[in-house]
Amino acid sequence: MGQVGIVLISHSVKIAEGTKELVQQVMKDVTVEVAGGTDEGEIGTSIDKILNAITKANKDDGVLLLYDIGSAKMNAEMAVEMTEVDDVELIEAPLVEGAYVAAVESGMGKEKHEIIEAVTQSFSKERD
Amino acid sequence: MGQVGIVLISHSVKIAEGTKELVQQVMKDVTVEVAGGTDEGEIGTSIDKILNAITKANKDDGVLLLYDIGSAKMNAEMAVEMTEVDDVELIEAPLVEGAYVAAVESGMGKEKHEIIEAVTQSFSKERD
Amino acid sequence: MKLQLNDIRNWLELSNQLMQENRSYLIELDQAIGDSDHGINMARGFQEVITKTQDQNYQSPSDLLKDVAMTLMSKVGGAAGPLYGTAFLKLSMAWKDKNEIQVNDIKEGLQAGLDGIKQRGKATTGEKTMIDVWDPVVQLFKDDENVAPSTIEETAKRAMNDTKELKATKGRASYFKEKSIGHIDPGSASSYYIFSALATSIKGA
Amino acid sequence: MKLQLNDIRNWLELSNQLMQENRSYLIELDQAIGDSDHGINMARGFQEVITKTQDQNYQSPSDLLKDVAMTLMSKVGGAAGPLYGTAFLKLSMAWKDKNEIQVNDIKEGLQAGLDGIKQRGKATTGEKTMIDVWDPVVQLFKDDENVAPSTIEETAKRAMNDTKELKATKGRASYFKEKSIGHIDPGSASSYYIFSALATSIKGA
Ligand SMILES: Nc1ncnc2c1ncn2[C@@H]1O[C@H](COP(=O)(O)OP(=O)(O)O)[C@@H](O)[C@H]1O
Ligand SMILES: Nc1ncnc2c1ncn2[C@@H]1O[C@H](COP(=O)(O)OP(=O)(O)O)[C@@H](O)[C@H]1O
Ligand SMILES: [Mg+2]
Ligand SMILES: [Mg+2]
Ligand SMILES: [Mg+2]
Ligand SMILES: [Mg+2]
Repeated sequence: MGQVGIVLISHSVKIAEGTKELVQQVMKDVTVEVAGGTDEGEIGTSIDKILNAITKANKDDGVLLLYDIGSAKMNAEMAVEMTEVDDVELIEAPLVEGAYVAAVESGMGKEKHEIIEAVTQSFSKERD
Repeated sequence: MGQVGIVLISHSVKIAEGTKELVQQVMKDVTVEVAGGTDEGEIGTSIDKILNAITKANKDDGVLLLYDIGSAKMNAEMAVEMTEVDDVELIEAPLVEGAYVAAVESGMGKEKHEIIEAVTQSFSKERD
Repeated sequence: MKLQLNDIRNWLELSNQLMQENRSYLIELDQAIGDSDHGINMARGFQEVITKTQDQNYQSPSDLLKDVAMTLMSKVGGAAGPLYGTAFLKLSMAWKDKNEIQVNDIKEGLQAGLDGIKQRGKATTGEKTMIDVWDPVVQLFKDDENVAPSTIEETAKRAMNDTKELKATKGRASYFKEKSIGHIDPGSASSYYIFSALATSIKGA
Repeated sequence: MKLQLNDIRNWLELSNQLMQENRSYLIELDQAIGDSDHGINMARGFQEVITKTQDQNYQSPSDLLKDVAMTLMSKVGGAAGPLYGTAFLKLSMAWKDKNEIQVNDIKEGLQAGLDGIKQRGKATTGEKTMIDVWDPVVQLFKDDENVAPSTIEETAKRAMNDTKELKATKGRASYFKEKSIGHIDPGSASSYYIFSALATSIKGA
């Protein structure tokens, strides 16, 4: 169960960790790794942290990356190109809310493309 | 500058605090208050924390509430009905990403309805 | 039959007892389709209700229930907090200035509570929430104000069990979509305990 | 004119000097329309470039620049990290297996760097980013490969100043919309320093 790994990329260590806690409360067995803040733990993103998180999140059924604002995306894309893990993909969705949906889907044993579809769908419609 | 106060309601203390740090780095003078976690600091929301944050965020030009998932919204709505601060409104937007836009707008001295419009607009269109 | 202040206190105490006894069971239910905290939330919330109200003097059931509502709101946390808080607040408002609660008042009070939950949760019947227990219980009183306590208990219990077959479309369980089917809704279970306690205190009144 | 390994080292050292000297100024620029870290990012990143490369033996400018790219990517942080990282990586690739960099190589290398930035940032000219400095400099080499170093410096400087009038539509500054007008883009300023340093090292080559 929950073989698609999830990486949370945030400018903030706290946002990444808090989001992990939030989703792990519901989905204990899903692999969720964090890449929050710069190497120094300050506000920003770190390609090395992202690459490490991808490696750790890889359980052979693919890895999904969620990111917060701005440059997090560029670093995430960079990491996708550089990592040796294949089958890594970015999801375009709000970090916290998207991670929640992704984790539930992964926990239900869904495949990567199904998870992407479910997450993307959740945020194309109005939030209720 | 930045008289519309912002309240960040999250199930997680860390998400709320991290988001505050993220936006305050850019907008130092905007009032941003957090209501993260339960009274015990666990995952959940607390109406008392929300009510306190609204009171502290009120600088007489209105207060905007952003929330993360599920029941946070119910508690936020409850708080809007119960608070003595008038001119409090919920924004329907992703917490982290929405807070960033809201803070920049508030920092530019925009009025509450303008901020709501800007935030809402940012998330009706695709993220690039 | 009429309920007085001490019957309402009795209702609350029995409810609290059931929440404490079934804490683990509610956690288990919420683990399957939620975040595993419903038992913690309800046990904490009702314990606080008793602690807060037991040594207070109240003028009427309505006064007591207002404190109950505020306590549930701020102490339960999660979705159940604002939902039960709203329900008890509506009950308190429906029974305002009444010292003796007649069967007709129960009917109207529970109807107001149900409406409050629906409004707060933006939900309706069949979405696999506590509404699916409140709704048939209210219907029971509408059909026959003098319904037997045992029937209230049985109806609530059956309604709780029936949530098993439903697909959740509100609350955290809705994220599980089809996979939410086959599990009892935690909030429906806690609502069953509340109505079971109510039935017992009606019987004793 | 041709650039050899030590001229490239010279370019990097001059760039680093300018980043250190203008650290506060870059912070100030980023404070107005960003998150105040561009000076910190660039000063840290280029310092690391020097630390990392100074005692290493490289076969060619391309080898050196590959390390520069990786260091900038991982040490600059923020948007400028992947952007400058990509630019220097493209430069390294364009100059692969060349020990002497001719004017034509400079032109092609900078063009590749510019294309890399545009691709990485999904941005184009006129969006108030570093592209607005890279673009006219590349154009200069295209118009006349043997452009005078002073002209490179002047063009980059003018281009940097011209970003003042632009409205940002990419990066953090874009959140400020109209209010981004009237401020020099921080990344354009750091790009100006890089080209200014390049001009100096071309002159000395
Ligand atoms: N929108 C809603 N409308 C009505 N009832 C709801 C709604 N959302 C959740 N519930 C009820 O609340 C229960 C969950 O309560 P709880 O576990 O305390 O909250 P949370 O899901 O925030 O952890 C559900 O089992 C359901 O009965
Ligand atoms: N999408 C983009 N395309 C090209 N350049 C960009 C883009 N986004 C930002 N920039 C450049 O990066 C600079 C900001 O760098 P920096 O402050 O280090 O990053 P951050 O904005 O993440 O804090 C901007 O001034 C701009 O020149
Ligand atoms: Mg729960
Ligand atoms: Mg909960
Ligand atoms: Mg910056
Ligand atoms: Mg930054």
